Amino acid sequence: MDVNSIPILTIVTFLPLIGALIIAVAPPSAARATALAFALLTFVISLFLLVGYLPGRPGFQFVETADWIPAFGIQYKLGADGLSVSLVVLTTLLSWIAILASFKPIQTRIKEYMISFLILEVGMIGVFLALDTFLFYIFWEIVLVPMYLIIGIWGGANRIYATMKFVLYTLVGSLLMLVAILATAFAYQSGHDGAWVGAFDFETLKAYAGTGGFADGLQILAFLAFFLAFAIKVPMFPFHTWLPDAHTEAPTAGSVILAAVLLKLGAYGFIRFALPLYPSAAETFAPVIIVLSLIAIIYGAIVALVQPDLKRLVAYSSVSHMGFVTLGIFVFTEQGLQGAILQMINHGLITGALFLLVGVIYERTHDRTIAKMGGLSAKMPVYVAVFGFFVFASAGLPGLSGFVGEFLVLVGTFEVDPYAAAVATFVMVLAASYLLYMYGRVAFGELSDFLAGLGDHLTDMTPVEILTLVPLGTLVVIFGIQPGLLLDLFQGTVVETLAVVDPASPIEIPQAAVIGLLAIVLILVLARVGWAILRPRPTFEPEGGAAH
Amino acid sequence: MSGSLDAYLILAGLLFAIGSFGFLARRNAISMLMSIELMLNAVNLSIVAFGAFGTDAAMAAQGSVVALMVIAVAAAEATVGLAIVIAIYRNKRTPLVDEYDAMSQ
Amino acid sequence: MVMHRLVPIILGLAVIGVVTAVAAAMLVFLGQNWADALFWIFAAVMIGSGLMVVTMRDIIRCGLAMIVCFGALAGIYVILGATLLAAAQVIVYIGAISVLILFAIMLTQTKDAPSRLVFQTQAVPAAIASIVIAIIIALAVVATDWGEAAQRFRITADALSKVLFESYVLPFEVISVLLLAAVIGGVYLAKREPGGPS
Amino acid sequence: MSWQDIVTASPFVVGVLTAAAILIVDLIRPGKTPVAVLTALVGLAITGLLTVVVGASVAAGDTPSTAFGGSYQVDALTTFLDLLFVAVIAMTILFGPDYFLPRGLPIAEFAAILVFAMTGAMLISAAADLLVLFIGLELMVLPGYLLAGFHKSDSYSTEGAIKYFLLGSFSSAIFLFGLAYVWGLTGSLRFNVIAEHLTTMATGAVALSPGLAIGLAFLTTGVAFKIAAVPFHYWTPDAYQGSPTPVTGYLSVLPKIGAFALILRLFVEALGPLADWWLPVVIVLATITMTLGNLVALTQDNVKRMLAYSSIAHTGYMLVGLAAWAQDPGVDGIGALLFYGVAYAFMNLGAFAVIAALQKRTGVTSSLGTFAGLGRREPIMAILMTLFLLSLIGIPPTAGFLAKAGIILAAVEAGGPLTILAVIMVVNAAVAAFYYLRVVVYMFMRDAPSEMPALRHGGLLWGGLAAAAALTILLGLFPTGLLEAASEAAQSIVGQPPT
Repeated sequence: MDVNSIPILTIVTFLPLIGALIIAVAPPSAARATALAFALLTFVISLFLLVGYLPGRPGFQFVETADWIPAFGIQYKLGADGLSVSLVVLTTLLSWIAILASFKPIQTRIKEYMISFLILEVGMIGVFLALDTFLFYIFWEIVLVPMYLIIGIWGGANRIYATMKFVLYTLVGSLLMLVAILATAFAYQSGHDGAWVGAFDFETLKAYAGTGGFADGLQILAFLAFFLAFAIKVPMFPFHTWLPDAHTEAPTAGSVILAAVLLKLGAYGFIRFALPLYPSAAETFAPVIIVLSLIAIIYGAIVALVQPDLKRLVAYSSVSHMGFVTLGIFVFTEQGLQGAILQMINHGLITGALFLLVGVIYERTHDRTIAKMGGLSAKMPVYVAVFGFFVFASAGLPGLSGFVGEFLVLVGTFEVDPYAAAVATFVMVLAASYLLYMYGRVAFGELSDFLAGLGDHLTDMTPVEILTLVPLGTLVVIFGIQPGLLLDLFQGTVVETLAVVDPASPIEIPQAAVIGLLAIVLILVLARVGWAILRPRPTFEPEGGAAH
Repeated sequence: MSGSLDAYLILAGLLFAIGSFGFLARRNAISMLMSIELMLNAVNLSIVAFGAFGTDAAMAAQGSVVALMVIAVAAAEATVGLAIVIAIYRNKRTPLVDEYDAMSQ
Repeated sequence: MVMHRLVPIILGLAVIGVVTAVAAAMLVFLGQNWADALFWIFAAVMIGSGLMVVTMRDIIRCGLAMIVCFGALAGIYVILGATLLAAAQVIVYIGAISVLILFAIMLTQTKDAPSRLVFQTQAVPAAIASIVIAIIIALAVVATDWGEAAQRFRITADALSKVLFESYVLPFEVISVLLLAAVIGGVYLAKREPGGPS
Repeated sequence: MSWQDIVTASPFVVGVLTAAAILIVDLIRPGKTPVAVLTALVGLAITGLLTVVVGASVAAGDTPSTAFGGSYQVDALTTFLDLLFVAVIAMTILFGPDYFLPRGLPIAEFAAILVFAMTGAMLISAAADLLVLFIGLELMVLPGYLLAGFHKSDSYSTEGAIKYFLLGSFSSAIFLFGLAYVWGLTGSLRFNVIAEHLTTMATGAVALSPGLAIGLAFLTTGVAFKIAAVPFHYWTPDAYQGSPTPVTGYLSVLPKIGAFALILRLFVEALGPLADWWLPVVIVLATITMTLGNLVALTQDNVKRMLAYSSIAHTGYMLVGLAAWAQDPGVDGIGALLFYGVAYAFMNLGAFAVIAALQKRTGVTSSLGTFAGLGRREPIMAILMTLFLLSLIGIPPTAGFLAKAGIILAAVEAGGPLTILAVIMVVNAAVAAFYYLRVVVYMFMRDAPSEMPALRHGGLLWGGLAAAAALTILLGLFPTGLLEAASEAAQSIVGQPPT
């Protein structure tokens, strides 16, 4: 049988949906096992993509096409390149990990939870595989609902506020993106004697954009709409304010998926759609986006420095880390883009793991306040070791994967603007400081009264918890030592994407802004450090009990 | 004057305005209903006048037919309206519309 | 109770009749032709009684003024040559609808019916709006060339039935459906349920 | 009147006969709900079948497309709308008994009045003449007033009914005034003659005459009342909140789509040549209608009232489709409007049906609190409600999403001010998400203040809900058939193929 005749992408995308349907009709007691089984099965099948994908060939592979709404040329079209494949595998991997990790914390409405999670997986995989802009939008929106439910039903005390904020932010951006998608399709259609065929087909549109088919006015407006949608999702400064709330209130597995995969949707959108379809607009806005990325990098790191809550700290560190991704994308250099994609995957692995680890401690203490922690190494040595490993990875320790991505981004940025690279480098050091500060507070020193009060509840990690972290840790090490494995995979994507952007006009970053940022960083850091030394120690009232 | 379309139309317009004033200003549901009847009759007057001054005899007859239909519709409307008034009067004991405000938030 | 209210009304109608006759004679005397004179009188009665419908305190009198108003309108129909319509106006409106309304008024009139407040609070803006509407309509009417025919066409029952039963047989039939629906629903709504509120 | 006329108009005739049959059956077997419902459904099925048959036969040229001296016409639009009307009425009848029987209200009268209203809407969709159009309109709205007050011992119901009736009749008078002037100026009641006349008028050097302007203004105002466009929407919230819930669902769908049918027949077919003149009004109406509808909906704590305001917002979205066509006749805005109408009908009916189902227990209000803990108490009901609400927001893959996308696409195609309107529309859609999702929050994220046992719902209700839900999803996944039908229906009055 011909391998190519198997609709493997459709199978990967919709297998979780079948699982969801089965769970819906099956008794609740089977929900967990079924969900895990289907997530694992999806993961295994997605590995075949990895095996079957032939790097070095241009364009998309495993393409499946079927007419869907022929009146408007809308197709059901899936296809994958190296970028898609790696992100899909990241998604399927983290999905089963997240499902496994929610076995214990989620004790109510398990059935609904597992269904939501599997539908979420369908949406995420679909986004990475859709090659029709309309279909892409549909998957994009499908992601929204289950995540809304996951935060809203199984989240913390303030979950309704957080989940509403999440939805409204996302929806505003995505609906404008819908307008842009339709406007683009119409621009294509009116450029082709009113024929709708291909008006939503990504490859056709990309080729048309390559010939300068889209007028500048349309490009600017459409790019802005896409930018808003993606920037909210990434999230870029100043559209990030939903993220800390969503993370804080989400259940552990929700946070993991949110950080590890959902944020990547935005970055993926930039690389896949915004750049190739509207190259000249992308060039126009690149300086602004670079400056915003630098601000995000700095801002995220500084705010993370002073967060009293473990989860909020990791959330803000995500803002900072994702700033590297957008920075890498929009400097339009090969290293920059490679670094950005690497960073996407690494951030997925590392931050996912960090949220899992925060979840582990939360399970035992029902608290995430850093100030209440301390001296965990005495009670939970394995935990502290694993935690330390991922903290170092996140801080960018050379040899672990976090380093490679950020380093490549810095190199790429340096080519364009050394000052900008300097800002980013400085923040890397800052990042190390906040993470290590937090780690030190939590892991070492005297066992805090709060933790001591928990007594025997404070057990070390269970085998299941370790199992969830082992794959992530392994990959962090592998990619840290052999980033080439990944780089080869999406080399084609990088080259093709950059080929669209006109290399003749280098990006001009406003120097004043960069130097100003540098100054602000210094001032803020000094001020914060001073404040950290001088401020009165906060005292925390025991809150007691679970939030939910 | 009776030979000019304008005169009839203005007359109809006046009656229509009177009717709409009654509808907007009165508090009693039945008064409002009567005001609507005035408005419908004003329209009928313009229709008949248009017909009478129309292009041919057929249009004149058409005007009368339309006016007849409007009268019938008005009768149906009055039936329905009065039935509702009686039903609400049974519940509320007042025909004054501005006292029907149970749902206002 | 009804009778002693009706007596002054009937007296009033008689007075209106006399005044009308006198006014017509005077108008003719002033140089108007009979059609114009009648038009003026009917118009004046119609507008006057119309104003009474919307302004008078006692709602029964409003109802009676409405009958007068529709009667005057029927007169104008006659001037316009639509005699058949005038007949229908008298029969259906004065004979049926007005009586229905009067009946409803009496059904829903409570002893302490508040005649104190006839108008809503927004009566003044409503009056202004209505005056504006009237002015706009009048201006538009005057400013428009309606392309009206020079002569007027008398509507015979023959022509009317031809239009009605050739071009408009469908609306004619549907009207009966409409009335049926209205009556069924109306009866249902107005019917007192056994055990319901009295 | 000939046999041929009856054949062409047979769906309408059978509709009337169905209503009569329900009444007769009720006379023979008084108070037998199943018999009445069965009669109604059979009659509606025949009506629907005849609609299809006549539509196909007319399309094939076997049956004349006009009847009754040219005052009645059958084209693709008629068939499209009639089928929708039949479906809406059938669903409403399914949703009725669960709500009415515990309150001791008769089903037969309910069904008969509903079917009468449906025939009115069918007459509008088949009108080729102003008089027929007006009488169709009255036949559609008069039963609506009665239905609003159907729960006659309930003061909310009668209060809503009287307000609905008074404003409805007022708007009918205004509308009629406009009709009179259009007739007076063009000398004809037939759409095609009016259109011809207006075309010469519009293309000629003569500007819009004041008389025509007045007529147009009154017509627009009257219609704006009927579709509850802001600022002519006052009657909607009270009428919707007060009416018995299944009636509210009906009121939010059939009279609205019927009024849009009227717009298509009157403004597009007859007054199409004046599109340049009414377009700015539609744009302004659409903008304030959707914006105000959504903003006020945000503040509502009663779900019925909230959905009433939200239906105002949906009116605004549909007007965008109309505006798109008026701006550029090459754009299939009408087709998008029709698609939206269908999607809106099923999702809105479904949402109201869920509220009605919850109110099976008499005394239960439609406040948000009623929905607290529904996800735990009646998970299937809660999931269905979520589906309808998501569709109302416009989340894929539901019909509501494609409907919105179609309207936006039409607006983008039309370009100019319509592009801005499209952006206003999506911002509105995002705002709307907030209040729709509040219901979801209550259903899944709040617990009921007191534990109530789950209700047992009737088979009819479940059937209707299943149909509404299935359509909401299927039209979202496989819209091609409906898209083509809508586009064909639009072409039949616009008269040129959409690009």
